[in-house]
Amino acid sequence: MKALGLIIVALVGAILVYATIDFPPFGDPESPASLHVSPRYLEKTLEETAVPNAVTSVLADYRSFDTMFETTVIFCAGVACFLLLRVPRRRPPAPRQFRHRLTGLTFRIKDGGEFVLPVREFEPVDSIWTPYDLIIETICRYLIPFIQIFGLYVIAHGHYSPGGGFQGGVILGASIILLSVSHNLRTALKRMGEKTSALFSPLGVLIYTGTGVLCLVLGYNFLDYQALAALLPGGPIMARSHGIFLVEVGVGMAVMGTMVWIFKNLASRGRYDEGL
Amino acid sequence: MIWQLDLLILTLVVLCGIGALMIRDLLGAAILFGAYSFMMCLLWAIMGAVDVAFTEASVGAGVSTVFFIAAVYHTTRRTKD
Amino acid sequence: MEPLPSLKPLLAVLVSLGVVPILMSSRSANVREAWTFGAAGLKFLLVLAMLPTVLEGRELVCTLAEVLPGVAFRLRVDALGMLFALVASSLWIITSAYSIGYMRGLQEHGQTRYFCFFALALSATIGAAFSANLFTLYLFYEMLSFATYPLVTHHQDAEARRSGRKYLLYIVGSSIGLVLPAMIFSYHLSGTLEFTSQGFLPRAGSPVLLGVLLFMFLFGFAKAAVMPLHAWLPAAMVAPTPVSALLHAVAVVKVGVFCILRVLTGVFGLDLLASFHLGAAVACVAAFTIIVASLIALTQNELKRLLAFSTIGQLSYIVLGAALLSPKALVGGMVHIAMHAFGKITLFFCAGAIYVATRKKYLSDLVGIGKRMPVTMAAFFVGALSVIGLPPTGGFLSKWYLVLGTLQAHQWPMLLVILSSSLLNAAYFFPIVYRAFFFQGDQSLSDNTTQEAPLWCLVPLIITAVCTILFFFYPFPFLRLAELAGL
Amino acid sequence: MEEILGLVIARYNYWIYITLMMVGLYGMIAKNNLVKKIVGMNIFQTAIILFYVSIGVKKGATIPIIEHSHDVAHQAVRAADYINPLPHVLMLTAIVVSVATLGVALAVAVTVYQRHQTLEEDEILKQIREP
Amino acid sequence: MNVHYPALLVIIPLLASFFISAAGWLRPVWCFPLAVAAMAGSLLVSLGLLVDVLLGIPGLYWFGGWPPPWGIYYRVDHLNTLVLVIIAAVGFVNLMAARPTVERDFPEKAGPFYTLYVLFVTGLLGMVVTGDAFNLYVLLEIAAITGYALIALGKGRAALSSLHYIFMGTIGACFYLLGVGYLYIVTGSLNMEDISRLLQPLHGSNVVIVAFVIMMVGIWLKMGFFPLHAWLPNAYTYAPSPVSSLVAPLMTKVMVYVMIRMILTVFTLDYAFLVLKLNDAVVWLAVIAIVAGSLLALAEKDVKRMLTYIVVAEVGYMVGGFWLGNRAGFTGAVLHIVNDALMTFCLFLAVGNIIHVKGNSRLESLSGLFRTMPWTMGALVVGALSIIGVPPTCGFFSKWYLLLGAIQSGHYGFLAALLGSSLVGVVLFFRIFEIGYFEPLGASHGPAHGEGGAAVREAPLGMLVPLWITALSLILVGLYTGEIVGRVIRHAIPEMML
Repeated sequence: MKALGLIIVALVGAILVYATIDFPPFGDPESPASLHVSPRYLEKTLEETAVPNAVTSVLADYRSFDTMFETTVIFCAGVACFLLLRVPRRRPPAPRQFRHRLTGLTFRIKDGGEFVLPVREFEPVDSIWTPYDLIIETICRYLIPFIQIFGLYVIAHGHYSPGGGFQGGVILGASIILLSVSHNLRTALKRMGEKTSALFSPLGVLIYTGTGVLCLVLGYNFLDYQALAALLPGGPIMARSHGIFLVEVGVGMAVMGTMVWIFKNLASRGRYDEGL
Repeated sequence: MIWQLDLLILTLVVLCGIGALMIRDLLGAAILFGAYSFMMCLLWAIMGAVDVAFTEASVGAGVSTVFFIAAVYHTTRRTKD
Repeated sequence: MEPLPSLKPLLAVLVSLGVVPILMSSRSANVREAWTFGAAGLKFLLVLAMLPTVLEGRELVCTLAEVLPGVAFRLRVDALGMLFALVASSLWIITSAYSIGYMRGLQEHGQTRYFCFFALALSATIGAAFSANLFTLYLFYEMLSFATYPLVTHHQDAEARRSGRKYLLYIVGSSIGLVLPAMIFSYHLSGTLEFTSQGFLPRAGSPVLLGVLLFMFLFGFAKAAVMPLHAWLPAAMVAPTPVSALLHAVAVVKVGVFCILRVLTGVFGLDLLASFHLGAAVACVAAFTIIVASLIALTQNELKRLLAFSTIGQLSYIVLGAALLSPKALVGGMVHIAMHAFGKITLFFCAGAIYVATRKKYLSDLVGIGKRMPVTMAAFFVGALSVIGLPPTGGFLSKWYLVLGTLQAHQWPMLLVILSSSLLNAAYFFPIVYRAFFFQGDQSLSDNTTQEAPLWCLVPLIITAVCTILFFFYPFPFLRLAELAGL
Repeated sequence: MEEILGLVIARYNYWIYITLMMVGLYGMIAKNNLVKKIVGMNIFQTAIILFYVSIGVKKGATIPIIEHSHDVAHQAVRAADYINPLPHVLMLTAIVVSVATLGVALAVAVTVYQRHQTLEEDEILKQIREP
Repeated sequence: MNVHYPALLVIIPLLASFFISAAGWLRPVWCFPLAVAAMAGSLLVSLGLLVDVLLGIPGLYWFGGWPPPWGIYYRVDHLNTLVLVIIAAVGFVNLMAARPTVERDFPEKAGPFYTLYVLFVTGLLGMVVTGDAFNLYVLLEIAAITGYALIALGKGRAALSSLHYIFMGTIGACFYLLGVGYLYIVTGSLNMEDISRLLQPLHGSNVVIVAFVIMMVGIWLKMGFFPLHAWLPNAYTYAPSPVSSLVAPLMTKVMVYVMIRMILTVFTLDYAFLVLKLNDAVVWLAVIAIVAGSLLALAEKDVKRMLTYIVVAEVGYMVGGFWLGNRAGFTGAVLHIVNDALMTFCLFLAVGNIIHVKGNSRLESLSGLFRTMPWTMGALVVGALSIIGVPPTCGFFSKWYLLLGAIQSGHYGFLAALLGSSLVGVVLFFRIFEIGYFEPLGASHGPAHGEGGAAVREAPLGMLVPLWITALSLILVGLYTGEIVGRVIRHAIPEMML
């Protein structure tokens, strides 16, 4: 295998090097890539979409159709992980364990047994339970709200600065993941249940596609946000800007939901127990 | 663009990439892969691709690494190569 | 004259196809057989209804779809096709009756399947007879190959499996490996596949290429059992006797020679063959097959195998008739399709009847059987006369024309072949009959009581034997059709 | 010599992407451990992203966020002043695709581990061959 | 008729997939009807597009209202409309046939299964209809990721096979992406027609050559063109049967279409045939693919696995036919995309039925099947005859054109390979039929086993009806070949082809 790998690598590498000789020099402003299609995006983005961040305007308007599928890819991955990993809940419950929060005493309840002590002082644990680190737990607890606010900001401010639905969505998702890593998966599931995350991702993509369909219904082409001028204030140019925002929100929701969903399935092998 | 910095990061990227493949511990590989992604993100930021860098920072260095760790955590760290 | 558009040819093909679902779903054997008879009778009537038009020298045509540019899925009824269809459809009725007797007599399994595929095979045969172009012919040819496979392997035992493999290997292998490329090559050369009276291949082709094409067709249609691709036919004799009778004396093998006739007359055209001396080459192959097959037949001990080798020889007569490139010989060859069919089917019916009545199939066991089954053996004698080519049977007529043809074409060696082969035929048939009637066999056959096969078996073979004699006196429809086709 | 050196320096980023891509490809083909292969796959994908981002670079240009102010009317924008945004957009998509592929690949790898209790390919194949 | 058809084609199943996914959590019973509605919708739209194309109405759609090359556009023409109909039809019919298996084998995961199913079809439809090189990549990944997951759902080796598929598929897709990048770096455009226009003066460039080569390798990897087929047999064999009967007929064919589209629209025939002169080499590769696929199929003891090797051989047919570079070969290749999708679909459905009843598809478990599963085996026979190339099934006609193309261009190696693989097909399938027909040897012999004596244990009606629809369509498509070629494919052939 190694020899085969080396041969293939050498062959492909040689082909690529051969091509690179004819490349325009690195960073050349006169290269065809910089002259043909992209200038229009830079020159007209403010005029046509009122979005200064050209990346956002290209992403969510000029090539919004691509982005819709990109979001769908993420959604696919979420569904795929669920399909492959989630263990159906019909298996009989394993012996349950409960840990007293204050003393750390752990009770093990056999099958069919019932737990009679006051549940509030106890928490259900698995055999792989490890004690939390107080510092990490506390810092994360304070950090997470700020992370989430930042995530929302990134989504909302994508028009003017780097960022947008993806980045914001990932950050929001990461905040939940952080919660799960610093505490455990059960805590995270209390904040955002399986069903919620699983519904967030189709809902997000649906917002995206729905915006497009709305344009279609209003008599324009699919994803032609001009159509939204009939519903939103500010004329066709601003309508594009608003359309981009709508779409970014959809992307954010989808990405956030899916990231959390994939993580939950991966981190617990589909069992939704303690996780990492 | 400071070319010394550029060169340094480019070299680091390659090293991290090779390291992630070479190291005989999957958790280590995951961490090195995170480092690789982060270097990549720096590189792109230097090259002016701020959005890409931002995404890579959150996706590549963040979530991907977590996914790796989650997967390795539930399988095994052992590897023969 | 303009061909007449008509749906009749299509109906004639479809009538047996349409009956398949009914056969498959019917639970009662009587209902199933009634349907078979109905379909067979209807098919014969449909063919008969087209006969007057064809005898007037007109053609019926039915175009279904143009599947490839210049190539349509088209049926056309001309004299040659009519001749063949008449033989096949009339014999289907008789064989159906015989099948009932045979299958019930032996209590065979899977009778529904048997009748279904029989009907399918007949559809394919009539379709091949009425094909207007090489593509349609190929379609029905392949359909026939696959429809007969379950019939050949009807017994579903190890021997049937071996024979089935051989059958498929020869028939399908040659048709895909040789006919298909040859057909596409012809299409490539001429842009059409429609049979015409002068052939559609361009006159200007290179002789080597045309020769190769001709031989690809000749050997590709392996159903004609031209040597060396003949080994499937004796192997296929494991099938129940009615199958051997109808398919391996009439439908399948005759489709093979019919295809070769079509190719010689409709694709190449006799002029083209004559101008490149290709006819002589084909004639040589045919002559070789005739002689060698007859010689092999002499050595056989199993009755059905003997008949199989006899068939191989007789088929090549038909090929020879066309290859001689003289009008008389062509007529002889075409009439031989009909005459040999009736004669040979009689022989097969007899073989089957003997098997049903006595479970014997080796010649050595048949000594003295004439006393026990006099009617059967009498019919056998008539069939044998026809195959040898002696009056007063139809077989004499076709051989007469063939002999005339050789004289017309000044092919003295071929005359010799025909005559010597007839002698050989006599040499393997007459001893059977002679020993059956005049020798004393073993104990089981010698108790002097007449014990014929069931009536369902006996009546068909009497009918075919009578027909064989009748055609000597009234060969009109066949002869007329052959003359029309030979024009 | 000068020429070659010039070629090397002028396209430095391109050489690096080829190197990384080959590292990734080699990892995918030659490594035995499934997770290692997945790491290789990701390196392979990021290498392509690096290539695309390198296409977009323009010397003397700034990030593709157009300078604007709310009160002044739009002044003409010079495309040469800003880095080409199109490759960035494409690569956002590619990054997302790669993380999606990663998720699915890891999920499948976990499934494989659950079935075979190992991530080494040769051991798995051995298990399959001799059940 | 409706100007939005090209968009609706993709949007209907896409939207439906979100609702299916949500329904999986809220009202699981709605999943299947929603999926059916989605597939029916896109089938209707694709038929509408076919009618449009026949009437000569160009199906052009600018997404977001942006004109090319700035925006993404969809284009429906004579080349892809048939492929669209086939994808939608196979997706629809297979969905019907999938239900019994899905409900029996993984009932609690029906929601995500149907979601991915619909998304897979969406991805394929989008790939075929798009006019943007990068958009194609994204859709390719959608089809790929859903495909990976669906395949990994199978039992036993499925997960490992799927992982191999992920690696190979990712390499393939990335090579394609790299090729697009190379084209972008020299042209600055992503729109296929725009690239083609800008490429004209650049034909000598190393970059374009390498872009071409690397793209072709990527696409070949994805379609399982020998010797890059290693992932294909395992992945398709171990997948659950409703998945293999969806993925196996469609994925490879769509990739063949993508190859044709890239060469025709982006690189132009001039470049591929006259500048690079690769055609002879590729046809010989195809010959090797056909021979190797057929021989490997002969060595298999499992029907489904055997079929996967047939798929490998059939890919050789199409690639070879296209690279012959003449009208007949081109017609054969495009016709074979349609026909082969139908025939492999029919065969995989039949094998799916067998697996549903018998649990596996090994040769020895087929014994006596003609008696116990007559309908399934009947359809299998029709499919097999089509693969062998017996008229009037459609397989004959595409083979006809391919053979004609081989003769016209004088490529006798390809001719021999095609004929040889037909003969191998006869051997392959009659081996199956023999086992189904003869075995257990002699047990059926004798008067006791009359009609209806053997217990018929067929697949449920919901699986038989789709199977027979497909089997009959093989014959129907065969008889309408003249129409299909004359009214659609003929117009897709570029003028310069001889």
